[in-house]
Amino acid sequence: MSQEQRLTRRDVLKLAGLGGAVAAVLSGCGPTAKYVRRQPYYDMPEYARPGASVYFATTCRECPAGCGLVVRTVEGRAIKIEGNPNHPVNKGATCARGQAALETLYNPDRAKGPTRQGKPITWDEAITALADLLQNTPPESMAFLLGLAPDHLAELVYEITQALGAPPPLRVGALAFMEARNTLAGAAERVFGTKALPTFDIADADLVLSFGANFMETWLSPVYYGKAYGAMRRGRPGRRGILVHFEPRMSMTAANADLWLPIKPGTEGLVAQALGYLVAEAMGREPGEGLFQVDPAQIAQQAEVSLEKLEKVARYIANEAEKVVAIPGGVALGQSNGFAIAQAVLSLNALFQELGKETGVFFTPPVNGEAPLAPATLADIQDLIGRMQAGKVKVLFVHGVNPVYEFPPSWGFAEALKKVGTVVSFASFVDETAAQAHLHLPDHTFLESWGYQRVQVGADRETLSAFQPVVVPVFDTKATADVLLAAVQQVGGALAEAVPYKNEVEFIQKKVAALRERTDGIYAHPHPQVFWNLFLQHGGWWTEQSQKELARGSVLNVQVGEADFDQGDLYLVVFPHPILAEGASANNPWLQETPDPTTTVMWNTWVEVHPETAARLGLQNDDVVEIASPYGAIQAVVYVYPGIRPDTLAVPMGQGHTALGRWARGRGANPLALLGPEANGASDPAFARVRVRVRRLGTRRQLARKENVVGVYGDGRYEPVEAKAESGMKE
Amino acid sequence: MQATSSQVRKAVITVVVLSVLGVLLVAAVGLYRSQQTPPQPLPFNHQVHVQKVGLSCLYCHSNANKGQSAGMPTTQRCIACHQQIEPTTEGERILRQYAENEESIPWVPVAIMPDFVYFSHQVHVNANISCEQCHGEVGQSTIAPSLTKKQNMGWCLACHQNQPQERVARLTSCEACHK
Amino acid sequence: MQETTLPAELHERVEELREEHLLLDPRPREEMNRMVLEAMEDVNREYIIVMTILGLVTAVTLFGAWGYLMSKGLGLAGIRRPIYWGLFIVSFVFWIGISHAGTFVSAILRVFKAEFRRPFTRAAELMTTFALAGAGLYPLIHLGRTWRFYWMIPYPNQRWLWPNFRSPLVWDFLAINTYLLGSTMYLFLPLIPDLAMARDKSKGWRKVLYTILSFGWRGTEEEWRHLQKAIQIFAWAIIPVMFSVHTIVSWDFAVAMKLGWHSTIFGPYFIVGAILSGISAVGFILYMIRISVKNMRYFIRPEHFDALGKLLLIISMGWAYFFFNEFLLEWYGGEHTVQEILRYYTTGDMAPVWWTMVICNILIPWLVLWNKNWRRKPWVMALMGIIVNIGMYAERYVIVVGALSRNRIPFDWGWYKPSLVEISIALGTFTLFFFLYGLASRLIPLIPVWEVEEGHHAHGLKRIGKGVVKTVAELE
Amino acid sequence: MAEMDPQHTKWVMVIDLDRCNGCGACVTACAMENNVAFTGEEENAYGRGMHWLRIVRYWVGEWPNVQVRFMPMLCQQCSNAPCEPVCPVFATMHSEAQELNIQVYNRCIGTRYCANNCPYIARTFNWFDYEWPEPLNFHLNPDVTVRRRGIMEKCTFCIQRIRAAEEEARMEGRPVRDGEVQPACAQACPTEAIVFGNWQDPNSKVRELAESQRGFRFLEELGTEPKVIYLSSQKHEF
Repeated sequence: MSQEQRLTRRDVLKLAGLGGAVAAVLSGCGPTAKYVRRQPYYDMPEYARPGASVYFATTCRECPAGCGLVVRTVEGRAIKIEGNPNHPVNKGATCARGQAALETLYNPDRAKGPTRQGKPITWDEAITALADLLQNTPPESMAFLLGLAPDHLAELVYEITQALGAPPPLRVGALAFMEARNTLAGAAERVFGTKALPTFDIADADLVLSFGANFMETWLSPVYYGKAYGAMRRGRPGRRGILVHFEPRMSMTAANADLWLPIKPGTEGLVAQALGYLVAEAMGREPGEGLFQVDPAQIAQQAEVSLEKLEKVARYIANEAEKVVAIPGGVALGQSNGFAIAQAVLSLNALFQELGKETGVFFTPPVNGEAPLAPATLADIQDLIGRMQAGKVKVLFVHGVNPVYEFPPSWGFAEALKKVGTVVSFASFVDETAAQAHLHLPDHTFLESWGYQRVQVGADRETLSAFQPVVVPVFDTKATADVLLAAVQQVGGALAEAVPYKNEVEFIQKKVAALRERTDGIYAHPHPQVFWNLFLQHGGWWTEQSQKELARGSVLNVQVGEADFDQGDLYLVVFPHPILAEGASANNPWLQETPDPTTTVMWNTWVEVHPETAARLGLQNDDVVEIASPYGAIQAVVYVYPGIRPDTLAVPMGQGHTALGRWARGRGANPLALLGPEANGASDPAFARVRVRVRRLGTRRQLARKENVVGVYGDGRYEPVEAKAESGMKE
Repeated sequence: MQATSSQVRKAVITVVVLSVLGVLLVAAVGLYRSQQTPPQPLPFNHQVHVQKVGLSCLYCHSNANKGQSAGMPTTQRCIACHQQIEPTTEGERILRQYAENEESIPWVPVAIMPDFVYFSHQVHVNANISCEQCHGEVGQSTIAPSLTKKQNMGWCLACHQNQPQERVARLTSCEACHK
Repeated sequence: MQETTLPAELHERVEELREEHLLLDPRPREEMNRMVLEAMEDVNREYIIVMTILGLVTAVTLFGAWGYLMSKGLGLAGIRRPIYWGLFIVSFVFWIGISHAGTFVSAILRVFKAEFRRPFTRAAELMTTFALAGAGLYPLIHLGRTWRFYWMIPYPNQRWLWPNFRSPLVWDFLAINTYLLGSTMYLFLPLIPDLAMARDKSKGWRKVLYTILSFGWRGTEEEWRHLQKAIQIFAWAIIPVMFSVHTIVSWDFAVAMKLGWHSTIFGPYFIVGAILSGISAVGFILYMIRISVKNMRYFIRPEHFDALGKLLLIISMGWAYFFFNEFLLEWYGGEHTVQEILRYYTTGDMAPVWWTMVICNILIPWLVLWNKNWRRKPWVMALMGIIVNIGMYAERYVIVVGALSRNRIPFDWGWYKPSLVEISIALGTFTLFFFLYGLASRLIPLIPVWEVEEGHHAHGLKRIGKGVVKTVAELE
Repeated sequence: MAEMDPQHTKWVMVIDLDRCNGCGACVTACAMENNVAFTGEEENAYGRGMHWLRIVRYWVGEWPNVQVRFMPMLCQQCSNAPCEPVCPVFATMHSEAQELNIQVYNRCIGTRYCANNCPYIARTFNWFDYEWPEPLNFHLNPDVTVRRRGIMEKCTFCIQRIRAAEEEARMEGRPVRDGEVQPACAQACPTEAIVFGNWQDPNSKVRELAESQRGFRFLEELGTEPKVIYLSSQKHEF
């Protein structure tokens, strides 16, 4: 934007002509046009005053965790996102991704309005088209793909599908299966008898054993775990919780661990059992009584960890720790035997209970017992893809997920999509899927929309987290729920009777009506409107008192066995980018600009290579390499990474978009292209079983790092200042 | 000798004269430009509202004692009275137009605060400083006023430095005004 | 003066002494005037062409690039976090250094009555002025908002604000202006008699110009006495100014708490460096004048180069002393980051530059300048001028960029590569310098004729027994 | 204004490195609150990121016992700041009232001397005019100046928030409460590693934390008297 254009938008110009212009050029500070020009209202709402902030409570939808937000708005514009201090999940904190959500809202690359075959249409046309689809498509040949948020939409769509007799919506998402939600829930059912996502209560733990769970970055409910972690470390005077982490690479969680053991991929379960054995032994239990029947020494050797360290940990647990928590997650559950691993690790908690230790596994009680729709299993997805392939799917509705990008290509979704008669996308951006959709009816971003999210992890009480619009829609978008309901009414007849809601808000109000009877909430009011206002004002509904009760489990002596892997030289760890996660918000410039914690890389995809391996393969920092698996190949830039096993490579997700917008398109690579279609025993993808070959391409590309390469690797003569300070402290 | 010295004198004189003229010209243009009043969406007459009707400034610029910016009147604020008044002038007709289209009136503010300056009307109004003290006799003007006083840093200081220390900031520290 | 009848063997000796020493080879005032005027008025085609090229190149590489830089922002330069100062400051220090030549040669040598200075004092003083003009640009160029530079000037303003007199940059600003003013005056005073001479002998616009400049100088005893006094006063006064300027420039770095800069020895170190580069630059300029300007072979002779060579050798040793001193102490101190910085200089990425500095400033001068025959070869001295100045530029580069690229937080070390814009501006100041010098060479007498003549009067040959010796009459 | 404050404030920040997990929420929060420009991949690769707050990451030890240390690094608001004396135009100066290092953007002429003299490399420079393409500029904070090219900038301890709180307190005729002012980073921090408060308030949280054995000021030996106090992390060794 040239000086002139910028200046013509300044009121000053109108005022002082030349003088103004000169002043603008010379005053070093921002032209007011960089802010939005202040316009007098037509009729100012009584709460709004010029220059005064108005705060709205809502919920974050950047990931499904459902953190409560308070958004600061000034004169109708969202200025800053802050955490909702009263919210049970995040207690006032936010993650980087939540912070940058404003750039999702005000992103210049958002879909500007409804389109058919890429050509703009009016919303009336759009709704008619939609009604037509609902009416004239045989129900069984419809399919709905929904994201893990928001829940209210999922439930509405569920009702619609029920009324139509169509197959229920599938809730999918790369993050969902990288978190192996079904595996966790399944294992929890076996060990604790509850089929739900367990929450691990590390806040007052003395020792946390994390088996690959990257719970500080993106896993399930990062902000909750962040809070809990902080409390565990220094929340209790005199007691400092210890974190021991088992993972092939040094994730951000591993980076914060007191002890990080880079174990061989696939041996997590065995190590868990070995540890259990050692602890029990250290506490004077005879082998054979309800213990894992394993040989620690042999396992330690197999997992390539020092037995001595394991024993030390075991002894610490036995003698020092009162409360011990073992968390399975991340890459551990992505192993071919991930389900067994999950059970083994959860059983470890049960074992500790048995040994008289405290453990911390609890389940967030569903609001009024209504559990949200569980995410689809790999089997469901593959079945759908099969039907699409076979042309059995005439209409596919996609909302809240970007399958073309988020499903590994080896699943064949992209091809299958071409066989679908009509693809309807509700994405707010023109993402990879929307780009191929016949009908694109963009939804609002969450800061413009109504709704609620059922908190599944992190809250110690029933929590229904509310969305409300904090600003008027920026573009000509329409709430998907409203669009569907409008279409339903246009179809009319039985369908309209079965789905009798005028609009989204009415639907939500009906759903929350039941809560009006509840007296144990943070507020209660019989009158619907008042209750609704309270609901929005507080950013949702949750109970006054904590309902946390630690689950008791039974030790399962599962046969973990060996994990099997594909052909290839090196193990591959594909992990959600600590900042970008699965990459749905990759077009938020400040999210791209926020350095990754351990590598400090911005704006690109890197591949972590151990120095020895790099030396062996003749790789240097910033070399571009091709990583090939049996299923595909990607190109990434080498980052020589001291914190990874020499036999392992690691690549973050989140980049490699071919659409979405100017800041995401054509940037980096999407490692999902390397993954295969196998499942992990609980019908979540076994994304860790793939092995790869690397090839140097001879080209180089400088990674944007916050760090300085020389300074950090230098010649090792530099001890970190902080460590210096410590040693000073010890004296 | 004679010849040269006279040549010299000529040269020098012409240079001086020309430069003086140039300076004067620039100054004149600048002065003229700075006195222009900006085109307003409608010819608003402060005098009528203040002198005849006797409105206080706060009636329309209602935020002056509540927050940083005084604020421009909303269309509703205007129409509230004007719907009882038969539109006679051009301005009133335009106002009706805005009201019917439910549009806000894009007033062009004349007293612009540079965006690197932090200033709160609230503080000053509550310290019983009359609007005229800074904005001049806007109430007298029949057309949209131009900024009569030059509001620059020295102008702020000139007033503040003479205030009793315990009551009013002396603005000796930059962050008092600059954000 | 000389006797008419001289024994043959003595005659040869006299001849060679004359050949050798300008001051023993007097020519009538009139002739010298004519030679100098010829030199001034000889505006031939080559000259025009060269000057046009220089002018155009300067306009583009210096002012063009600068305008571009201002319009887009300093990002066009290669500087980055944490190396916030780059080629601009390097060039700034470099030119300030060059500017020390004139004052040193004419003021100090004048004060110490070094006779060989006489013919080229003005050439040196011109260097001072033009180098300062070049150097003065950089503090403006390197500003993020050049158009606000005047905030550094103390003047009453509506903001009720003064500059921060604690800041070395303000000291700089004042010191440089003082020096510029002083040295220009000092250049101008000895010029007056020559300008008057030119006035009387030229016509047309030149006459007008010289009339204005020569303030109606008539050359009376009175005037001469005043002039002599004035020059003496300035000669004494300008010396402390000269020292202060480069000391203050060195303080820009020395007062900072930046390791590698924070050194108490920087003041003298910089001054010696400045004189080193200045003197060597004089050698180069004299060579240029000698070959390019008419009649100059008479005025500028091997003896002058020889003298410069000796001076250069001594100063190079002085510089080496300070350099060694500075390096040794920092190294011996053993401070962690300083160690890292020195390592970076000697074996790190900065090594090529650092070693260039050592070789050009110490090794080569010491090897070459011992030899009288080489010293006496003008082209050798010209070469030395270039080499030493390369070395000194490297020195400033090492100090400014090198120190900045290593700091106390290894996480934030940096590397720096000059951008095209930066380089073009840096080169632009060189062309600017030569352009101005070229102009001056045709506008004002490059040789202070009266000073030379004075020398002639002061020197003669006297016969003692069988030998002939030079004599110096105490005119001054 | 500030001088009207009955009680003289001294804002300090405590960063508990044992809580900090390096997640980077503070970095983004800071940028969103303070209109910090993003500069893109190429510029960042050349070390021209505008982050006011960065998380310094160190590798300690050798494989397989390699460890990571995180250290959020920002302007330490030194009481005895090296950046202040060197600025020729008082663009960076000391606020007696709040004891902060103020950066007056509209006074800055861009000599960048302050940045050279800052041992914490806490300052960033506007190399160009950076853009927020419409409608991205909608979220720019009106309380914070948008900086133009050629200007130095740095962490301000979110002075706009401090000022707002102080004004409110004055209106209500009371001192600023502990925890009432929170800079964006402290507010976002999931692990509560960053705590902000008034040192003068004897029973403020920061005061309590700063008394910890683990407390140290970074590069204290330089005599800059930083107002950011770090609490070192002491990992358990197995």
